[in-house]
Amino acid sequence: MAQVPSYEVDSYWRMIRQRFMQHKLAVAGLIIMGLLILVGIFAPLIAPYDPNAIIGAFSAPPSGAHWLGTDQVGRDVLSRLIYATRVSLAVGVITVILYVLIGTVVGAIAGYVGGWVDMLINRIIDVFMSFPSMMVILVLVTVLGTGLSNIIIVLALLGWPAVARLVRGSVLSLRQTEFVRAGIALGFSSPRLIFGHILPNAMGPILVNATFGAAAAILSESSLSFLGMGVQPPAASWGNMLNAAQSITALTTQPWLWIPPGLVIILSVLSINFIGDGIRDAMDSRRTGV
Amino acid sequence: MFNYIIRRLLIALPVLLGVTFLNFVLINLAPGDPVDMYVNPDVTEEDKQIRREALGLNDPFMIRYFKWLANLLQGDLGHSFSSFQPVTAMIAERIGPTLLLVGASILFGYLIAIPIGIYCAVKSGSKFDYLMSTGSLLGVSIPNFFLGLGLIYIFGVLLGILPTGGMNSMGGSGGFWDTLTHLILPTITLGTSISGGMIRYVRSSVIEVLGQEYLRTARAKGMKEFIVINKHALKNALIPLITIAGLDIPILIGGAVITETIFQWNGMGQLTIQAIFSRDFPLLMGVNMLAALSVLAANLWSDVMYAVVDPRIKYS
Amino acid sequence: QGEGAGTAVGAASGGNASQANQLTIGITNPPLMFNPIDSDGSGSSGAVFTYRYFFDSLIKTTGPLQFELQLAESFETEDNQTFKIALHPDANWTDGTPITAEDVEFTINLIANPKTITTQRSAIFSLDGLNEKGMLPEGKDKLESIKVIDDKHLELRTKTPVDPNLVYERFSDVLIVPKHILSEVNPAELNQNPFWRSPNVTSGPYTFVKYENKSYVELAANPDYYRGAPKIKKVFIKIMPAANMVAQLESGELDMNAAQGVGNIPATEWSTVKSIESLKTLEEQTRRYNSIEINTERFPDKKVRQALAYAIDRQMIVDQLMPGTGELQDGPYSNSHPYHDENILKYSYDPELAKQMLAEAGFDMNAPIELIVPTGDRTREMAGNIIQQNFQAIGLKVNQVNFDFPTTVSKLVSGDFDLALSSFGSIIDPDGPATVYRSTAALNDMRYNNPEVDALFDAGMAETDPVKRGEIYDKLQNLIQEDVPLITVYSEFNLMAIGEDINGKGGVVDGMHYDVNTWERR
Amino acid sequence: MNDLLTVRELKTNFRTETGEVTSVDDVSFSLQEGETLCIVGESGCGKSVTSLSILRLLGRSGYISHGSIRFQDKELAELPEHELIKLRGKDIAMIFQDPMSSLNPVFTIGNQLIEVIRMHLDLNAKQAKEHAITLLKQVGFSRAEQILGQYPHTLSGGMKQRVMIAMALACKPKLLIADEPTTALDVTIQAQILQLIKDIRSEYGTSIMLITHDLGVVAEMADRIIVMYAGQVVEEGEVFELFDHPAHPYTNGLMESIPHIEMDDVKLRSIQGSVPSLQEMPSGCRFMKRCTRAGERCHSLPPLTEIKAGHKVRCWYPIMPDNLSKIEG
Amino acid sequence: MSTLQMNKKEIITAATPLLQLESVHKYYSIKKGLFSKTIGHIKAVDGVDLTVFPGETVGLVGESGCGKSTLGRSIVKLEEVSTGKVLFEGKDLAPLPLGQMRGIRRDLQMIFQDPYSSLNPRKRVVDLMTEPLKVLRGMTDGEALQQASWLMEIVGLPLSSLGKYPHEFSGGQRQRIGIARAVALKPKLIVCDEPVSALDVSIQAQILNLLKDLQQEFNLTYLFIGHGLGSVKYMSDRIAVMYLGKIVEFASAKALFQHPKHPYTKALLDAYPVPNPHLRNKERILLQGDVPSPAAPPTGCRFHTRCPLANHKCKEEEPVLTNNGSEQNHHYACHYPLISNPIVRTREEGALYV
Ligand SMILES: Nc1ncnc2c1ncn2[C@@H]1O[C@H](COP(=O)(O)OP(=O)(O)OP(=O)(O)O)[C@@H](O)[C@H]1O
Ligand SMILES: Nc1ncnc2c1ncn2[C@@H]1O[C@H](COP(=O)(O)OP(=O)(O)OP(=O)(O)O)[C@@H](O)[C@H]1O
Ligand SMILES: [Mg+2]
Ligand SMILES: [Mg+2]
Repeated sequence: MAQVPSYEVDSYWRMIRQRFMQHKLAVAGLIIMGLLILVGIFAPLIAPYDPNAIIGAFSAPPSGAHWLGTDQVGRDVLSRLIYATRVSLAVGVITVILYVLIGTVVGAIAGYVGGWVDMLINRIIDVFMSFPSMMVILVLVTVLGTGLSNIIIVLALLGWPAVARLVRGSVLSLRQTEFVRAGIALGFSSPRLIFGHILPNAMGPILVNATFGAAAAILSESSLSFLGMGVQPPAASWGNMLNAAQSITALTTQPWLWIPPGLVIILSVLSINFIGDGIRDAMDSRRTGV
Repeated sequence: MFNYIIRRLLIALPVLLGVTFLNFVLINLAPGDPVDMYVNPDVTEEDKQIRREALGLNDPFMIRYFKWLANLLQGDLGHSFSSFQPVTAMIAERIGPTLLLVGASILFGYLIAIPIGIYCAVKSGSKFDYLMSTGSLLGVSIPNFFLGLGLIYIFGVLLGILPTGGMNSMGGSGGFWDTLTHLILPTITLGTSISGGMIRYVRSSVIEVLGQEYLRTARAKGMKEFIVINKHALKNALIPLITIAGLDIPILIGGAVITETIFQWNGMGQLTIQAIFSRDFPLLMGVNMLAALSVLAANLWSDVMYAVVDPRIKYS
Repeated sequence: QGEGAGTAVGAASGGNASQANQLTIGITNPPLMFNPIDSDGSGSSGAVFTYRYFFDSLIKTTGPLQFELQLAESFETEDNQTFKIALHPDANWTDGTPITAEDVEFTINLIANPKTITTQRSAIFSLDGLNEKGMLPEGKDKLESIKVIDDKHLELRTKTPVDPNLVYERFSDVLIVPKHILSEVNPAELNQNPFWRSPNVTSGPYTFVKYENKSYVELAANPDYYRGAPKIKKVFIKIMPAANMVAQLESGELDMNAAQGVGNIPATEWSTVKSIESLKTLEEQTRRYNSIEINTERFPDKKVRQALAYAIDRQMIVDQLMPGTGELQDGPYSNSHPYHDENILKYSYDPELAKQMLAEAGFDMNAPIELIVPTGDRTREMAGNIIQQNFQAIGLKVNQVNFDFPTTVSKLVSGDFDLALSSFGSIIDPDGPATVYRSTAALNDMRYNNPEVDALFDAGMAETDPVKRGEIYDKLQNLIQEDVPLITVYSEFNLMAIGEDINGKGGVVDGMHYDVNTWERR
Repeated sequence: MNDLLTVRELKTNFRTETGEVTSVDDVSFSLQEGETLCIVGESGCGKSVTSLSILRLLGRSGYISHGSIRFQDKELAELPEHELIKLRGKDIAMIFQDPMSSLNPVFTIGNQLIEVIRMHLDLNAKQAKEHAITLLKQVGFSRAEQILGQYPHTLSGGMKQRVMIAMALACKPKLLIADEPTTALDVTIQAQILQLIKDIRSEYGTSIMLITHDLGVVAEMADRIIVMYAGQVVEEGEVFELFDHPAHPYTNGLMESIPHIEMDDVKLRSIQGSVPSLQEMPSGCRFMKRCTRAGERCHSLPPLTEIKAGHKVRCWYPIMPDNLSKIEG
Repeated sequence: MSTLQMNKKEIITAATPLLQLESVHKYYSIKKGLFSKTIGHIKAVDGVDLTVFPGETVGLVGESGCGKSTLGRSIVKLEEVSTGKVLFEGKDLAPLPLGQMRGIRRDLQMIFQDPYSSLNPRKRVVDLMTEPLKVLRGMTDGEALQQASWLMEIVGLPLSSLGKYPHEFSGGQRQRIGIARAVALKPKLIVCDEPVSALDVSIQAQILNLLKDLQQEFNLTYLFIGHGLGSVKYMSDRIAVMYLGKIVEFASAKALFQHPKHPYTKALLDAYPVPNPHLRNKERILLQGDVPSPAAPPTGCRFHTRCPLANHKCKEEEPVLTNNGSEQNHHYACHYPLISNPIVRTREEGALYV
């Protein structure tokens, strides 16, 4: 019997990676997000001050001691910005992980099982999708109360139906493909087919949806915070730091209060969107032929 | 087709019922009693009781829901807890401004997005395409409120050429131009994010169509490139756009909350916020009900439009 | 530059000429309906500000213990129990019918009717013939203590003799509504009456024109106003978020802000506003203060409460968050209150003392404490942050939680809190704080119960001599201050900005409306 | 008979993500008036690109990098676009493999048919419609008027292909290029379409360039045949000559590897391996790796040489009549 | 060669059938209206009887949409049959719940038409090959890997292929993988649904030969579906011709091609272009029009709408599949079967087009 050669590592993913790497902006986005994540993780090491401690003059302009000045309560803006990274990224990442998990499982079940289960799930999805999101977010936040974990729950609650629908569609169409039929003919069990064969093939759109979803979640959180219904001070989030921009005085004479968080929001959302774009392009089946 | 619409409406009914019930549960779960809000020291506990009774808050939960449903069947959405006006009247007053803003924003967004999207697709890979694709992502990445405040600051405060908020100038006779000047900034704010997403959508949709064989047929027939793109490609590419356009409206009605707040545009969004902050249950029910209706209507619209514009689809 | 910047508005309304004769006022809270009988629900205080322009009361408070007659030509008592009122002979409703004693009687009876949903019941509580709930007793539809003498004359009688200032102050909130329009209305459905949405039969210096798109209220001068037709022909009351107010004051779109809680300029913006040349500005004290309510059931030990008070750097809050726009507050009577005791005990910042007192009281420093901060007032939110930091600095495990207003209220009402930041106001009469500190008071979220305090409130009410009352209330406020059921922190000024070219003066809660018919624009 | 179309040394390139590829490399042939020329070859050997090159319908990434295409007295490779447009659909018409996707789904048949008529012929709307009806009748629709108002998806594959043919015939073209017109169709429908094309040829005298990979169709239709392999012409000849005496090992292999119904229980001889990809084209004979006859010389590219009048082959070791294993007649 | 043929024939008559279809129907319902009422059926397979003996290859031909794939899929239970029996080794699979199919699936495999979509693009060949072995045969990783390597050799792929993904292969190579995977379980019957029609001409022969070789090596039985008559003939011992969900003729390959009895079979043969230019102008039946919709098949003989020989009987009475009493195994369903000399009708005589 012949020697079995050692295999090349996942050439599919290697190809995707190569394609992704060609997308310069996506790579830039990835680097920026990587840095932001590091900043989030190592916030306590990086941040010069306790983000909630009142340590300086109030609304002081940037100086050697406070590179981005202090806010209206005399806290170090840079430190708050660094800690806020944690909050905003957590909103983006955890929300998406939560709702992608829920949506994938529900969608896969609906698509694969079919029949009345599918019908029921579909109606539930309909109900959820019939709420215009911002309004429900507002109501839900009121019901559950503000705060980081509640914001995440609310956003996840509203995110899953879209993923479920997406996954359901993928499962329905993949179920008709010959390779799944081949799997059935080979006698594979349903869970094996769903999780081993169908879902990995639906990963592309899910991943893209998740990436854009993370960007949207960060935006939603900042919008909510802007309305005063997001993450609550003293905890800092980019959105609630931007609240300062609601004052003309800050807008005109204290740019250090709002330009940094504003830029960071735009930069991070843009980066994530670029990454999503890159993934979508890289996974585009017309280009990969897969 | 007619049957199809009827069928869709029938399916929509249980969904709507589910929506209203879920809404009712949610709203009633919210902490805060509409009557407790009268923190005027002069309002006694007895007064609160009278108010509670008058508002029907003393009934058990399910009874209140069924009462609400029964009234709904007669087209009555109840009276607001805070202004005591019929909810229908309050909504009627607000729906126009919101539709105006949303409509103008969609128009603005699409007017920008469609030509740019097409051009990007036709010249895909070019510098222009690259620039616009990047720019469009920026459009979707800027928070609405950030853009809105920036616009107010630049055009309202620094340059002073446009009003910073409201829907008409006071005392004036209103009129088209007056409304238009007030509409500009909010429309740009809301329209920018729409056009950002739209450019990408149009672009990929057109690129998709450009790869189709019937375009090669058209070229082989000796059609000019202009006709190939603007007749043969465009109609196909626009079909998904028409359906998307329908779906945009409810998203925007909700999404306009922030823009409405910033520009004091008194539409549905503002009404919602107001209803939430005053725990005005009937109003909130009404607003959400309308919003859900708009989503369902938009879905129906997009499916029906699909059938109307795409001859391949016929509903029976 | 204000004039020039307002081009968009100016152009649309036909140039600056007409602007000269109009006044635009910014408020933040949109009026919901213009019903003076049921007014002070959440968000509708914008209505109080607005309907004062077109509904008059008999008498009007224009400053601390200062009253001016409005619809009444005289409002007098000899025995502090029977009040004789003569109405202004020229006072007519805008439809031409005279304003009569019947209208006054009708208004009071409407408020007293147990079916009416009203916020005004306590304004008439001192009248004779009301039951213990302040309502008409079962079977009665009229108060017998009101005696209509003729069209323009009537008499009111109180249960017991009272300080007339109390009656004057209370009655300045009772705006007279037209009987001939409303007499047929079922009191239980009063609120639903469309009249309150476009009141077209009114008594004040201005008439209601329209409430456009819920974005502004347009008022026009009432040419037949009994105290002289207003000089400024139009008033616009424009609704907007506080942040926009400053921009619009600067651009000239606004002539003034309403202040007084319905159109405040945020403290952070005050220096910007002051620097605008086209405006004159005014800071005035209010009778409202922000304080930390302490749930006395969870902090029964007076010493602990005092320690908490010492722990807060209130001076810093005032200096940093409201430089020149607010002041330190001590005791239940606001600094501007005529009954405020200058020498009241002051809890100056002393963290060491606080720590020591807590140790002495044996307080468990590891017990988690929740500090509720209601959202919606930026300055208060920031103060909350500072207070939380102050508590943390002495080693307390204080966690700040923010809730929107309705949630905060329901937490407070149900007693589900440790500490909560909130604000209280008071009428000028020294009985005002009774609504907070009395053990049975509606706003006594702290569950504060000191029988001695209750007794002093009773005594104060029974006393009609202002000097003697002063003594009672001095004792009372010192007692409360020592108990600290709530820690008074700061009091913000009423911040007013008015166009330089306007002759007239805002300020003093509701007082500005009294002479608004004499205002003019240069 | 005259040469209607002469292609010389045609070379067509595509710019792709991974670099430039040459998909048609040095192709020369000519087509006479009234003649049917078949191009056969495996998938990807450049048949379609050759035909698309003639009308320069190569899309944005493709271009003719070398060679000349003479049609009558015009040089198509250099003709300005606006001139070329006048030719397309008028003098040279094309039909494509997949009738399902070759018709625009959102326009009616009438719209698409009349469009081309009015583009090239000086007819008013009414005349154009009449002409359209005539055309549809010609390709076998009895209820032509009704078809005009129908959308493509309501027609079967065979009907769509007939519509495509009607469209191609609209201006009585001198040359009809049919790129695998029957591949997507059933045999019974294929027979109908092939018959239709034959009819057209005899009726209009149109020259036909028929692209296919089905040797059966070739045998049925062709006057002359070009066999392509990996972008090059490997053999060219008159139909009987080529079938009776295939000279290129590839042609021969193709013929032997195709099972057909006239054949008794003979084992198929398959061609081993598969076509080299465009990116790694060998410099020598492109068929060498799969060829059983390959020898030393095959490392250099053989020229297309005439071994008999009208029979050309690109091979160093062509199969000559004496030693060739003939397929059964 | 001919001895083999002899042997096969003997086996066929002697053995009990491996697969026996009895009156198999597969209807898809067409839903419509307010409450998705079923208003009709697409009769994809409409009463098919068929026997397949061990070791033989039965071919199935017919125009697109006539129900070949549906029938094939019904046999391996990718579709539930509506009515009828699918007897595999004497056991009726039709009523079996999916759970109990597992064991049988080893013996019953399928090769799909499209080599591009029948392999999971996210899995490496090694996983594709070993997964069924591990799951269905309970092999260890090592055993499965050995088996997979051996199969690669058998189907003529280099061992290095195991580490690659499907998209790195050409169509022919992919089809080899698909075949290897079906064969890996050592099944008794393989349903081949047009295994070569997506492949290049020069590759088709490779795959057909591979299938033939494997058949000998593993003693496989094939149901070979195709619409290329050439390849079906090449592969099959017996051939069934389908038209609109029914089998219209079923005979040995030789008999069918030399003496077709059913006009449809004849028309199919005629329409098939023979790669021999000398035969190009032979006379033939040229069918008119398209296949009618399987939702509303014609009455009587389904072929009567396109049959040049049809008369009123064909319109009214449905012919049954029979060998008409002759001892030959040549079954056909026609009232007017073609006698030895085929009738000929040139196109001039009949309307050819719709
Ligand atoms: N737009 C393009 N970009 C890049 N390469 C292309 C393009 N079009 C065709 N090719 C390449 O050119 C070669 C020839 O393609 P062509 O379409 O002419 O083949 P064909 O002989 O018509 O095959 P088939 O029988 O599959 O139609 C192929 O390898 C193909 O990949
Ligand atoms: N899932 C399904 N739902 C409804 N109709 C179907 C379904 N699958 C197949 N059909 C219909 O059943 C009929 C037979 O289809 P089938 O795929 O078996 O044909 P086929 O003979 O294999 O054709 P081809 O040669 O094109 O593969 C067709 O009319 C088809 O449209
Ligand atoms: Mg081709
Ligand atoms: Mg099939």
